[in-house]
Amino acid sequence: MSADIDAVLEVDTRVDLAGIALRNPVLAASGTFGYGSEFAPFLDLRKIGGFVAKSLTLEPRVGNPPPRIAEAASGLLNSISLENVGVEAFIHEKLPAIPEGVVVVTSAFETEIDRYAEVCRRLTGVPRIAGIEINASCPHVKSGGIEFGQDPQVLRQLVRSVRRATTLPLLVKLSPNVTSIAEMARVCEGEGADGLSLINAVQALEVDVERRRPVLANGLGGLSGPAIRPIALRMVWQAAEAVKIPICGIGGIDSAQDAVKFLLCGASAVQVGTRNYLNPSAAQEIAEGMQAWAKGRGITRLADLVGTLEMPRR
Amino acid sequence: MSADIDAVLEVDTRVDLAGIALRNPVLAASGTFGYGSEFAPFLDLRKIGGFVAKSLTLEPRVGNPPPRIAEAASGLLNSISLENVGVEAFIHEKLPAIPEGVVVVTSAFETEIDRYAEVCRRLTGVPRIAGIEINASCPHVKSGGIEFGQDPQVLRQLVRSVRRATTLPLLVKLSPNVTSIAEMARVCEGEGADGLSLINAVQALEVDVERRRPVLANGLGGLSGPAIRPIALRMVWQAAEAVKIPICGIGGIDSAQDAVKFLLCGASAVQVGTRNYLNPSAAQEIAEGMQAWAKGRGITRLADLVGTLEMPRR
Amino acid sequence: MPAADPSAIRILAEVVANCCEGGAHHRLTLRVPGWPGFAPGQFVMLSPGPVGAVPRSDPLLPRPMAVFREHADERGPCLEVLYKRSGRGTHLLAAAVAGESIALVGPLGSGFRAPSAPGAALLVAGGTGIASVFELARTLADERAVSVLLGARRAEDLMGEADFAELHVNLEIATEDGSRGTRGLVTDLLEKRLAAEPGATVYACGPTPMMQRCVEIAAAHGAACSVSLENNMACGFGVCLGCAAPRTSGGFALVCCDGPVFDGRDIVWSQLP
Amino acid sequence: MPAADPSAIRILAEVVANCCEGGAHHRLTLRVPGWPGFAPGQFVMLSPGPVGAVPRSDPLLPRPMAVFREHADERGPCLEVLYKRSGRGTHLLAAAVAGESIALVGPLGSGFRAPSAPGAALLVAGGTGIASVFELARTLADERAVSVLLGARRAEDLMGEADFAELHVNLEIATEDGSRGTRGLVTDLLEKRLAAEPGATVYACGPTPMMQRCVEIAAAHGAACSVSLENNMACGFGVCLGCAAPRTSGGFALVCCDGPVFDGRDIVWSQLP
Ligand SMILES: Cc1cc2nc3c(=O)[nH]c(=O)nc-3n(C[C@H](O)[C@H](O)[C@H](O)COP(=O)(O)OP(=O)(O)OC[C@H]3O[C@@H](n4cnc5c(N)ncnc54)[C@H](O)[C@@H]3O)c2cc1C
Ligand SMILES: Cc1cc2nc3c(=O)[nH]c(=O)nc-3n(C[C@H](O)[C@H](O)[C@H](O)COP(=O)(O)OP(=O)(O)OC[C@H]3O[C@@H](n4cnc5c(N)ncnc54)[C@H](O)[C@@H]3O)c2cc1C
Ligand SMILES: Cc1cc2nc3c(=O)[nH]c(=O)nc-3n(C[C@H](O)[C@H](O)[C@H](O)COP(=O)(O)O)c2cc1C
Ligand SMILES: Cc1cc2nc3c(=O)[nH]c(=O)nc-3n(C[C@H](O)[C@H](O)[C@H](O)COP(=O)(O)O)c2cc1C
Ligand code: FES
Ligand code: FES
Repeated sequence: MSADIDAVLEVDTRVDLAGIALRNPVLAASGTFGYGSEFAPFLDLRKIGGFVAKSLTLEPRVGNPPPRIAEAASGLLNSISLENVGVEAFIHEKLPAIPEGVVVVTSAFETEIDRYAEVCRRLTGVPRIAGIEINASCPHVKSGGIEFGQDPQVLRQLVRSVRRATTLPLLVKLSPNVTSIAEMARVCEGEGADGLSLINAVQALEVDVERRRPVLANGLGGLSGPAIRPIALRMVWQAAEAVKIPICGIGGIDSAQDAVKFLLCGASAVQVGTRNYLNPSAAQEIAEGMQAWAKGRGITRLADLVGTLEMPRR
Repeated sequence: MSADIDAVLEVDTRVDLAGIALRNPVLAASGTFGYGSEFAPFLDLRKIGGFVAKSLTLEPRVGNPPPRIAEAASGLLNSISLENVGVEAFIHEKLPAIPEGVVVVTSAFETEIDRYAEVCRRLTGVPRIAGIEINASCPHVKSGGIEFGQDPQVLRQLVRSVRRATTLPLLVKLSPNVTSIAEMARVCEGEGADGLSLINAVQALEVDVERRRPVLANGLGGLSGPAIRPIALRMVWQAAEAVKIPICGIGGIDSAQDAVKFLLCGASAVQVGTRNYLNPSAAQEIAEGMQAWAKGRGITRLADLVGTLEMPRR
Repeated sequence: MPAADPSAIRILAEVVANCCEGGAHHRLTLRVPGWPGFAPGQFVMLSPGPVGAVPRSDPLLPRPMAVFREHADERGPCLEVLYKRSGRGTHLLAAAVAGESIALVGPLGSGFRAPSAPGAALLVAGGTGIASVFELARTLADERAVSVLLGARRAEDLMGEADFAELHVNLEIATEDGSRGTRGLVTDLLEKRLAAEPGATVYACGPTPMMQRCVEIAAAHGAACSVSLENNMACGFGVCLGCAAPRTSGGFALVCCDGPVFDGRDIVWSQLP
Repeated sequence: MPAADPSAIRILAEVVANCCEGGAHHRLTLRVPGWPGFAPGQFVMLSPGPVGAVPRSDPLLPRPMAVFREHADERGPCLEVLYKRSGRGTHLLAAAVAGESIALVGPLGSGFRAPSAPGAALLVAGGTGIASVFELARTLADERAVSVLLGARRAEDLMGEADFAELHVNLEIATEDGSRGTRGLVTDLLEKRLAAEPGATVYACGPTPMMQRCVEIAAAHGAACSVSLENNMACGFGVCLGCAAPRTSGGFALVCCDGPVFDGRDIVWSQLP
């Protein structure tokens, strides 16, 4: 009997993320998956929903001096910052190396709004690029170093400008270092973003007591990994309450169950970040794990899980 | 020779925190140390800097329904909320049970500004109370549930009001759920707070995938423990850059080295929180450990460590 | 708010032995210098995993474990804990080898009260709750007729059966699949015994539905029923307020220091976590 | 950005043996079905601690470990790692027992290049770096004169000495306290040997100051010097960009996939983390 059900029940894992059709809701997060082909030895890129490439700037950039990473309790601190090959090298060298049939989302990252828009223009119309994610966690030089995603007015201008610059599905990746993620989510929705990705790494500091210096050469860094998962779940839930556009949940996802938690909180899809370093097969294992999890519970469509968390009302 | 130095070198562990003289910089954090005497079997209350009692409201309060705690990666989620014996029972029943010579800081917590002020008035003039810490992480009913410490205008009114209500040393305990901890710190300094305590638990959510409900009966909770330590260090450093009043550092402190990190970032003293549950002798062990750490490095005054982090300038 | 047992200590206890007794069941023996003794039903908080230079922070919280029994060897007092390897904490506990240290806080909680009535004692236990009632069975057996009713899904899930068999008690076992003792629920055994021994006092520790059923059965027979709750805990000594259980009389009891043993009628069973 | 070794695999490797060899030194043997073989100087990323149902998240990152050597038994390929129990990751590694699984990614990195000149090879190693040069010594010894110079603070800090003694190499040892071999620094030994064997190629792996000194000594003698860096790593295969080392030619190299082996002159030693 149960074997019969097994045979009959096929879990529909497909989701639509802001106009991007995904075969399953598991993407790899920007900055944790290189330009994709690095992972070819470890997983089948066609078995995951897709991946977001390392954030691109107009020009190639070298990163911060080392140390750039430090371990924290159940987390990782990084200050990789802007290091990337630049938008042109990505289009001409990295993109062709990615196997056909893989969903590629690009990520844009800059220090000025005009430059963000220009990166988006260059990416628009390039075959194979399924969408653009705007990394709003970059310090805005004109606002004295505060992140683009930390000021609603700056964020509004940024989204307005990049929205005009591209016809591709546009996701805005929000900074968690804010009082109200709901407010930032509404700003993006109001300016025509097709979806939101959250969260980026949480601003943090680790100290070397002997040298009396930050462990990272750059000083502050971003905290990622399981430590931030409960913060990310909270913010995804708050953003999902605030807007109607789809959300891609990110933050400390280690397992299929973690991914399901984000769906329940209102995310249509998820991105696996730090975990890719620890286990380069993780994204595929999580995608397959979600399917098995759903099957084991008689759930026929993963999309049916989205936003079904029963939150007690006060 | 090194034995000689050992004999000669006495580490001066005393610090002044906002006018409260402490024999060493290690306090226990509010809500994690009960009303003090619960810890008598496990440590010598006179060997720690002092403790902050569980936050008090005007009337006694029962807490949220269970589950109220959940484990997270390197962290603890709680929604204990307002549960406490009330200010009068504290003064008449709990305070007398605390041994002489122990520094007792009280904590006030309410849902309206007037009530906060009234709690402060009741505590003022009571012998044995060394100071008041204002817990600003309570949802402000009139602002639609946003925390007092999340809105600079509301925080300003709160600090102004409690400052008028008491002559005791006044610490304001900041919420970490803000875009700019520096702004909140400046608001408190501007309204005459004698010092700041930070951080309180980070707003978070943990999900039970099988029941499709939050793990905590109350829904959202506060994340504490090692997971938040790098976030707390960052915020303490940012606040210390912004204001001149002393800071008490809190967040995931597990060891003497962790405590030293907070001092380097600019905290004059620290509070040990969640760790007290895991090891009820922790506060004393950390205080003694700091002394040993300093001694091993020829540091004669712990206060000399405060704010000596060398932060790279960009 | 009652305080923790004032005799409680915090110590790095040395692992004397930590053996698997088949399946997921383990027996841990700890050497605890200065151990002040304990009352039946009291427990300890154990923090497995590395201590000292390389402390673990995940899983973060200590785990409550009943004191199964105590003894002393030439080097001093030792205590025994029976546990089931289930989640992350108990997996870590199972990895501890002799000679290592485990941080321990205890004894904690208020323990079982001896029956106020003169009749027999009926101890009903299932799952990990079996460990909580052993010392109670041993001490009560000196003074009165004691029946111990153990329940499990299958024979393999029974913990400590051989230890109970050495006591002067009437031992009865029920398994859901009938692989050991009577086929059925342990609460069916209770029903029968209570009918045979009116005036008996009932003690129960195990899964919540089992305890709730015991309370109902006892009430139907006019018998007193004490239960020992197994809530999640962060501290174990009354300060985190995390272990709250709703009281019939309103408000919450703290399982760690108001209990873990309660009169079954004092708990709002439908609202237990 | 060069990619990882395309033959790299990710697998849950079974612990065959994990023995303490005195002090903090351990030898780990892992069974790795599908292991594609490795070049001297390549490494693996190991994630010690529970896997599966109860994964650990602290310490979070895997730890890079040189492949000491490989062999095959009747059940397939195995590899050996020599490591020093120092921090949290290696303490956890030391707790693994035979039969358990450890997540492994590898082989990673670009490894040592054979000398371009025909002369002798001088391998200088200290600390955990000793493990990185064993396979290089073994393979080079087939074709040319090889001297292995091992350094440590004290005799107890020497790792794998007996293994090197079995190779056809000239083995010299220096300890700072003189408790084994010559008293002094291993770089003093290098100085002497290079004077005696001009035209030799130098390979170094160990603490940064030691490697830096080797590069200086080699340069003074006009000899080539390859070094194998031991930076902290998060991924090991070129995607986290965390293992950056400043290049003399500007910008950064990734130690995990541009290296770990570099020409000593290509690294800005003063700016290494
Ligand atoms: C008074 C008392 C006595 C007990 N005696 C015994 C005994 O003698 N033998 C025995 O085997 N068991 C005993 N238990 C039960 C034992 O404590 C649990 O089985 C154990 O905590 C499970 O831990 P784990 O890490 O293996 O499981 P996990 O899977 O880690 O924990 C199970 C679930 O509970 C959550 N959780 C676990 N601990 C906590 C916590 N402290 N706070 C919040 N959430 C938590 C986890 O997050 C997880 O969801 C006793 C419990 C109590 C309260
Ligand atoms: C290519 C290569 C080969 C190596 N081969 C060997 C070998 O064969 N044998 C051997 O014993 N050692 C070897 N090492 C060194 C080994 O990886 C370290 O000794 C080990 O990581 C120490 O781990 P630990 O957890 O014991 O120490 P910890 O104390 O946990 O780590 C030491 C310090 O480094 C930090 N840290 C550790 N790992 C990271 C990381 N990945 N990212 C950021 N910070 C980190 C910790 O936070 C801590 O401050 C090699 C290293 C490299 C790069
Ligand atoms: C080393 C590192 C580099 C990262 N680089 C980027 C980046 O270039 N662009 C971006 O949007 N996010 C970047 N991130 C953030 C991740 O995409 C992700 O939002 C964050 O790490 C939280 O998810 P996690 O906890 O699963 O890692 C980076 C994260 C890490 C750890
Ligand atoms: C269970 C629990 C209850 C708490 N109750 C209070 C409280 O009543 N008042 C308060 O100001 N902070 C309270 N806190 C917050 C702590 O004082 C502290 O700010 C926070 O836990 C971070 O420190 P930690 O990581 O060391 O625990 C509570 C924390 C926990 C875990
Ligand atoms: S477990 Fe902390 S109060 Fe009961
Ligand atoms: S360790 Fe990740 S890029 Fe080198």
